Amino acid sequence: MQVDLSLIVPEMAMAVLGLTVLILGLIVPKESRHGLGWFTALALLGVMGLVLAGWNNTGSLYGDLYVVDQFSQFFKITFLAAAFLVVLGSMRFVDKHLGGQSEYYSTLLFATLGMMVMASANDFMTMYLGLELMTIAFIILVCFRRTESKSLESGMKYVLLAGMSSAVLLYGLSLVYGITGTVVINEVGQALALRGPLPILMLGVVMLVAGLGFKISAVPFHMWSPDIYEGAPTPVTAFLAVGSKAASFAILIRIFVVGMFGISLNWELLLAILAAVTIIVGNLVAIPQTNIKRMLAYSSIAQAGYILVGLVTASQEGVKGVLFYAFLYVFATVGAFTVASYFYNVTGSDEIRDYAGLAQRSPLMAAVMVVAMLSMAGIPPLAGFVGKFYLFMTIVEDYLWLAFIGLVMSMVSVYYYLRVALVMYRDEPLDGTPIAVSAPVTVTLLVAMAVTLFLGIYPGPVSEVVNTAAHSFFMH
Amino acid sequence: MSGFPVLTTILLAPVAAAVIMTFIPREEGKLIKCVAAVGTFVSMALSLYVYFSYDTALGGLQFAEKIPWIKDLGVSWFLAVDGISLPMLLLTNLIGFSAVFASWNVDNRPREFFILLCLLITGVMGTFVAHDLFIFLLFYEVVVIPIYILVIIWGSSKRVSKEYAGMKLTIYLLIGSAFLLVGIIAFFVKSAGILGGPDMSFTALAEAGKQLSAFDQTWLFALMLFGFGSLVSMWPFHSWSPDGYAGAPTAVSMIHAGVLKKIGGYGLVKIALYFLPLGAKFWAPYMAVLGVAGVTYAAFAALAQKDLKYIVGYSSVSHMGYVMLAIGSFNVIGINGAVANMFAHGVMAALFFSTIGFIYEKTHTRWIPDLGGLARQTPRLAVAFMLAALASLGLPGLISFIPEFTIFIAAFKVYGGLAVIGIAGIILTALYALRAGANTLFGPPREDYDHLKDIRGPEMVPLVVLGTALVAGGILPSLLFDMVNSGAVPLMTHVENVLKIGGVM
Amino acid sequence: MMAFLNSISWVAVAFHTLAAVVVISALLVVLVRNIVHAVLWLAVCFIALAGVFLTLDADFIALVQILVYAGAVCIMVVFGIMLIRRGNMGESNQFNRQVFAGGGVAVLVTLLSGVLSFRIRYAGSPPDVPENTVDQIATLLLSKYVIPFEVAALLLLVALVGAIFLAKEVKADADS
Amino acid sequence: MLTLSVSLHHYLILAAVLFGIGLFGVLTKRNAVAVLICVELMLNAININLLAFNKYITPGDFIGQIFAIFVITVAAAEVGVGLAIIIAIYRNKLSVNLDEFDWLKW
Amino acid sequence: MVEFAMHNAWLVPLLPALSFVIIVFLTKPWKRLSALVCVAGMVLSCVIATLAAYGVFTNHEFTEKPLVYAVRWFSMAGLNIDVGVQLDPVSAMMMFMVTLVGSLIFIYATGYMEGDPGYSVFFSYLSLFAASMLLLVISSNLLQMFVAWELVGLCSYLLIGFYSHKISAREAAKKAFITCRVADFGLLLGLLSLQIVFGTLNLTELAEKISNFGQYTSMGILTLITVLVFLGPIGKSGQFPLHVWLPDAMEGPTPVSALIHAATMVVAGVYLVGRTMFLFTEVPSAMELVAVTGGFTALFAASIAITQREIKRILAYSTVSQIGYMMLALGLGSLTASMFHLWTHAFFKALMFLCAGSVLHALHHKADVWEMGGLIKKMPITGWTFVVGGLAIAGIPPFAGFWSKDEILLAAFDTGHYVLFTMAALTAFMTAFYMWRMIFLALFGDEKPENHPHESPWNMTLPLIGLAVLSAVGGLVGTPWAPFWQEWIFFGHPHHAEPNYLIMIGSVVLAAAGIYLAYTLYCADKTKARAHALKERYKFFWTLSYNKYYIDEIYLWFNHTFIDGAARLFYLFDIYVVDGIIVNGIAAITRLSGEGLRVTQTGRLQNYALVFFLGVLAVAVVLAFTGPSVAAGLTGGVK
Repeated sequence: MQVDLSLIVPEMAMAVLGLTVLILGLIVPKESRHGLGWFTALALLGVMGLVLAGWNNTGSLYGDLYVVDQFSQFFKITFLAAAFLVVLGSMRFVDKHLGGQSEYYSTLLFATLGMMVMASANDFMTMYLGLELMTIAFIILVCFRRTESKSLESGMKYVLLAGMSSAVLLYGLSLVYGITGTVVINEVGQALALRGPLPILMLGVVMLVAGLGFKISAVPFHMWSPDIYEGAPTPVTAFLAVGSKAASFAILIRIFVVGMFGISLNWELLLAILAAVTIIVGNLVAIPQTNIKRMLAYSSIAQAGYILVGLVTASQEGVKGVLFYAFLYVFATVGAFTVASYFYNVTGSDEIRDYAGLAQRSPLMAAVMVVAMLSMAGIPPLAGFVGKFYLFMTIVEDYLWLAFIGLVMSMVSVYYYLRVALVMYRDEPLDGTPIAVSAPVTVTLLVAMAVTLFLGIYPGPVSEVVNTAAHSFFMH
Repeated sequence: MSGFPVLTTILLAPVAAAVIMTFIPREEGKLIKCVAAVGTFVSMALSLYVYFSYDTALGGLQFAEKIPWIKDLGVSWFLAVDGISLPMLLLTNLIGFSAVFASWNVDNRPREFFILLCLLITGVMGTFVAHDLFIFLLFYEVVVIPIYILVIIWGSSKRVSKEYAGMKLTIYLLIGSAFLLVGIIAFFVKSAGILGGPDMSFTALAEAGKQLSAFDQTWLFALMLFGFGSLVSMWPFHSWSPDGYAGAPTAVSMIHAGVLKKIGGYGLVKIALYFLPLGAKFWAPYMAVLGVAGVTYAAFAALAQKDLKYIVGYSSVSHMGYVMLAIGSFNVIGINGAVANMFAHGVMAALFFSTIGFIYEKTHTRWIPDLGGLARQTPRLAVAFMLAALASLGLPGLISFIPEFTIFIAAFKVYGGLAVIGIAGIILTALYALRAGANTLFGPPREDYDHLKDIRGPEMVPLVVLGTALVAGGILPSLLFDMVNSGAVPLMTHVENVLKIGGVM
Repeated sequence: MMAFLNSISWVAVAFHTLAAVVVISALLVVLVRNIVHAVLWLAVCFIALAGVFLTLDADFIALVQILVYAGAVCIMVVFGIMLIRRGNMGESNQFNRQVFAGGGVAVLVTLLSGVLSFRIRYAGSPPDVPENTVDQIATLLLSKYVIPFEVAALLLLVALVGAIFLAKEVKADADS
Repeated sequence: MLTLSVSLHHYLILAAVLFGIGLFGVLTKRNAVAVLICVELMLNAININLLAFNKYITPGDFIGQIFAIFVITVAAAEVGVGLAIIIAIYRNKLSVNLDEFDWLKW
Repeated sequence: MVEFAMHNAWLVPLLPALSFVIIVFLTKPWKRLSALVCVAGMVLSCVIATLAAYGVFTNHEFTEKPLVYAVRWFSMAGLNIDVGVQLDPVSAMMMFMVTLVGSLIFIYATGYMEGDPGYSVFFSYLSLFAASMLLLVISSNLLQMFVAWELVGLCSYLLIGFYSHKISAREAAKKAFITCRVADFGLLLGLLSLQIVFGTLNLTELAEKISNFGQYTSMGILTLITVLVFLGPIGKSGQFPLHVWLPDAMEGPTPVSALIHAATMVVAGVYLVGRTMFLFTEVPSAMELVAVTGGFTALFAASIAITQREIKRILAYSTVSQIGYMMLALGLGSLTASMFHLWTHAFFKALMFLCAGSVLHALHHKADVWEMGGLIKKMPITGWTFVVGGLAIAGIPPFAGFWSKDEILLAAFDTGHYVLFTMAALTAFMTAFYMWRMIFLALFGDEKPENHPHESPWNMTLPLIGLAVLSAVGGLVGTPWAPFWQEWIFFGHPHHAEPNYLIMIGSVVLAAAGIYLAYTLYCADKTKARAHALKERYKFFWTLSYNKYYIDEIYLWFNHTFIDGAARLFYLFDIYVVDGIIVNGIAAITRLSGEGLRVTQTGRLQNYALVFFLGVLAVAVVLAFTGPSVAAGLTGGVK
């Protein structure tokens, strides 16, 4: 068996990096541990460079167990970008509220590695282990503020519910394995194309949908996410909302679009309904929220619904839409959460009403918040609009009702986004002192805003890349 | 000047001004205003140049610029003007320039105000010069958010709070646009199938539209009708409009009533009707009925108002009813009338709102029973007000008469009795316009207002610019109609050809 | 033939006995009121499960099961319980208010999966399992499944680091 | 004793029952530790499934067994982290009663 | 010179328009200069008009073939509208009359408006009015005419409301505009129909096409169109039932009343019907309508005028009545008589208004005739010119009114409309009576000690004299023995009525009787006891007449009840149903469902787990029912 290890250089680099950071934590004196953040961020950029350098170096390892194609490369870049932004945006937060820098950064790196594995995994085991690496890492990150009972409470909810959902997911995987006799997704697909939709297989599908639905927080498997998003340290929330969700979509796509393609008629409508319910519930419940993180949590539930739309038709266009949306979603979400986390740093509050007058205290933060939110709402000329355009293009022929629900609800979502804008722009600040934004956070915010705008105004280049990625996925 | 991207320049001038403003310290209010004025002036001057150098005899798309933009959606940066979009572009610039001066006394966070205003103006202009559906959409919704922020910060709360008004306006229009978006996406996907590849240019989409079945055209048009209709405040989807205007600051009311609303009418003509003639044919009678209902209903409602902005708000709903009626009459005269009336109403409504803005600024009230006799104290303001009021009631010699006449011809020819109900709206219009004018300007002057200063200096600009347009358009309607007709005739020729074929698929 | 039948019945007897133990001890885990007792029943359950695994020709897994679950996990849990000092262990494992709803849902899920499991078809009785599973598993783990294997290793590392970080006493100055 | 035969279905049903019991515990126990161990029960049920399929569907292949090893590994890690969290939270709140942890809601 | 004037008649409206622009933008701060610009513009345009009119009158062919200069105003596919100048005897006469009377009144106004703060503004309005009126007169196209028609309405509005600080003036102005708007609605519909049916609004082309209208439309439609067109004149010329605005219009400064609400604008309706005679004559029923409306209005207004006390109000009702005469003549098919009366009426009515203005000027706007008296002694010029006007309107030969009124009575009699004839004759009697009632009460009798009248300055008296002369001799252009007028202005072919001496004498007798009656009641009888006795005896009729038959009140009630009521209703509907129930309702449902769903998020993780598994079951159910073959599979259909 020829194994071309050059394909997994980025993953290896990540593993080494994670260990390095862990060890550095032991060596570096406590006072200069905040430098670990810079180190991590730069290292992440380096890894991203490795992925980019290997963009065309595609292939599979161990007989299709591990596939490196542009699809997975794209996801990896997405994760790395998210991790980079989160690290950059959270350094101050980590120093001030969390402590344990080396543990924090290395866990974050391992979570990223887990996501990368998920993106490339082509069999249930690798997938599952990637998923669990990511989940365990996130569980730790979520309760990283171990003196804060909210953080711990969310950690406990997460660990128990995640364990339960993993069990369900595994049950589903075991059933699919039992029916097809294989755990490699290509082979599953071939087997299923022959055997058709057996009832027991459909039970497996149900469990898979539930297990993965949990990860992407699709309604009705979403209940955990607002609580965890609220309780977790804000940078972690950002990464959780972005990375975990995107990575889960990566395996969702692989399992359903490749593995279950043969029986797609049986689950298309199910996914459509799930997407619709998710969009509706997420947006509706976001309306009465008063805590910004909780509001963003519900909004990210709705966002998952939108991404799910791209899966409904199991087509290349749909995958392309998912990839594009997942990418832009990273920047909008990280932007919004970074503002929230930095704001918390300064004021110690996550309540929306405390954002009063932010536009005057820090125009940049307010602008990024608005841009990020409006992008999520799909208002042109921001990236979210183009993303939604791609997504809904795929379903408008067969699932017109879903397009209606999606787009109308996205306009409803503007209601609660604008309430934040209202508070930030209209109200006079109680405490008028300007907020000085630190350099790394400024970089994060500017990158988030710039990419969100750029993708909205000139999505051409990225859409072509995404097209290649989706194409590679289907060539496979 | 051939080859020079004049349309892009027009679009970018206010953006450039906005960018410059971000670097001006916020205390330099005067400088900020001047930069905004220069930016919008450049746009206005260039669009006047384009307007008068457009060859109406030749017609079609001119000043086109096309750069490929998003390959897989077939999008290109395709800007061009024709006889329908050019008047709208000019209108935007006239109003935009005036709006800067109507806001000359904004002293609360002027930098943010003028930046948003410039962005708003750019957004509106963009919809009119875009010849690519995607670019159109980009600009179409981009305007909503600046408006919201402008309303909530610089607006005013009367019957409803400005927050409510702003939110209602925003959400209402966005939900309308959601339906529109569904329609557009569905249409685009179908067209890509017909054309064998994605292409978002209007021309290509119109070709694709030719081959859509009547059924598809009908439901797609219904979606667009709802989307554009709610923007144009078609009855009964109008209720955002009076509240929205009442809450908004002067400049926003001007731009919103003056041009933003027109995007709806423009979209109906230039997109919905152009792409989906069979659908339009099916819905035309309904549009006419809704138009007439809007005219009458809103005119009556305006009659019951005591707040000046509400009067104009309802009046603009009423006037847009004529536009709907005109489009519904589904002939070339009607289209001419619709576009021309949008231009006319834009100028008039903007002048109206700027005047009301000044009145409010000076007297701190818009409540008619609290006003009266202002003609003595502020004669120039009174002239502006009367000009606007008279234009509103369709006085010949001012810009709105001929367009209305044209609409009446078109509608009366097609709908007879129904049109008569609509035309009767001119009586009601006269009633409320004159009541408002008389009760505000005439009657015994009030002592409280004796100290008021009449508008002067920069404040005169809206009156001069818009007033000139009002009178010039009234005396020389061919200035407007030659242009509009050069756009309407090819459009309706296309439509009639399609009707002859009757939908291939 | 007789021997064959005998061998079958031995496996069957073993299976049914072990299955009964598994189910009963699992039920007791859920039902007993003392959490310490529950952990003890859990250990019983795990050991019985190891037996079930043996009937499935998975001797290595059975071993792992005993080592990891019955040994490590259970002891870890007991330690955990000890750390969480409670006065009265007798009422430490109560039901919450949604016991009937939870029971209903659990029964429905069980029925659903149980009934549907009956529908699965497979080709006759299984052939013999190769001897010496440990060797083969080891080879596979270090060749074909090396990536998940490494990931699992990292996972354990992360869990370890994290568990230590979370469980250690927080120094007074760690938080402002 | 002829009635006492054993087939794939037996294992699957045992797995389903065990899964159901675990689930019941997860849904209804008040003690966080109890919930954690019930999750372990659910995971064990899956191992039965995996090994049964390994024997009956893919004999000679070790997919199911290897999968089961991974599941056990992950489960152990999860228990470790879970207990750490429970200890930490107990330190903070002096309780492991799940009904009391609802600051995060709505 | 004449040639130039004829071919450049567009200058006639343009010059006052220029004056308007100059005053507004340049000379507004300088009162005298503004007045000068205004008067100069008018006089110049009068010169051109006179020359042009001379040209037309010396050239016969223009009657049959009007001189038309037109340019395209705007055009689009299927709709082309011209603007232009159409010169024929009718428009030339009108142009001449308007500029002439206008010039005189403008001069008068320079004196009358002395000291008013809005002096310049007033003259700018006057110029604008003159421009609009002349534009109306020379229009070659009905749409152009409509434009001017509305513009004169606007000027009328502005000038009635000139004393804008007075609420009565404000309301009167509004009333005038709205009333006319109602009528113009009809006219506009008529024009639209004409454009749609005949494809043109050019007068000459329409005349041609309507003469064989059968190709285009049916009689029914044409009748409808004609009636609609006639609605416009009913409003603008103050015919029953839309006459209500005209008496109120007297709130404007007196020169305005003289110019706009007596001599020129209010006869625009008559002029319009005259211009579209080709249309009306095709529709006999419409002609009847015109005649009846005119005849009735004449009598009706006269019956109101006899009890009014305010001097300008009496004149206003008289105007309504006299225009009714003109309409009557048109309805009888006699364009000649109608235009003739229009011509003479312009002079004597303008004169009387100016006289009234002079009186008011002297008495500081004390308007009640009962409070005047003996003014002729202190204000001889005003007084005697007033008397000339009175004689003219009463129809005493050889003053102008006699000839034109006679022509109308003759037309009624000749066409066999005896009822209308009787009404017209009765009106003539009443006219003489109430006019002289006013003259006797105001000018003769005893002087009131509280009044300190004085003669007006030269720039007011001069126009009075000029108009008096015109009122005296203006009718001589159309005597039965020298029918110049009848040779020039006619519809179809010249109409040479034989002089009917019976009618002539009869009308003189009626007029004389009216004057005598007024004399006995109001002049000879110093105590006015008999007048009071009469009033008491016919209290009911007096009240009815004095209160203008309560028509205003009826309109007011209608307006308040129905229009404002509907407005209120629509508004409430908008707020509470469209906005309240539907829009805000949907918003509220959205918000509430958000709140409702939010509550499901209890914070208990086991609730979440429960929901999760309920979700699993739900998904299973959904999958069972949505997949194409799963439902069958679940029931055992598939292997």
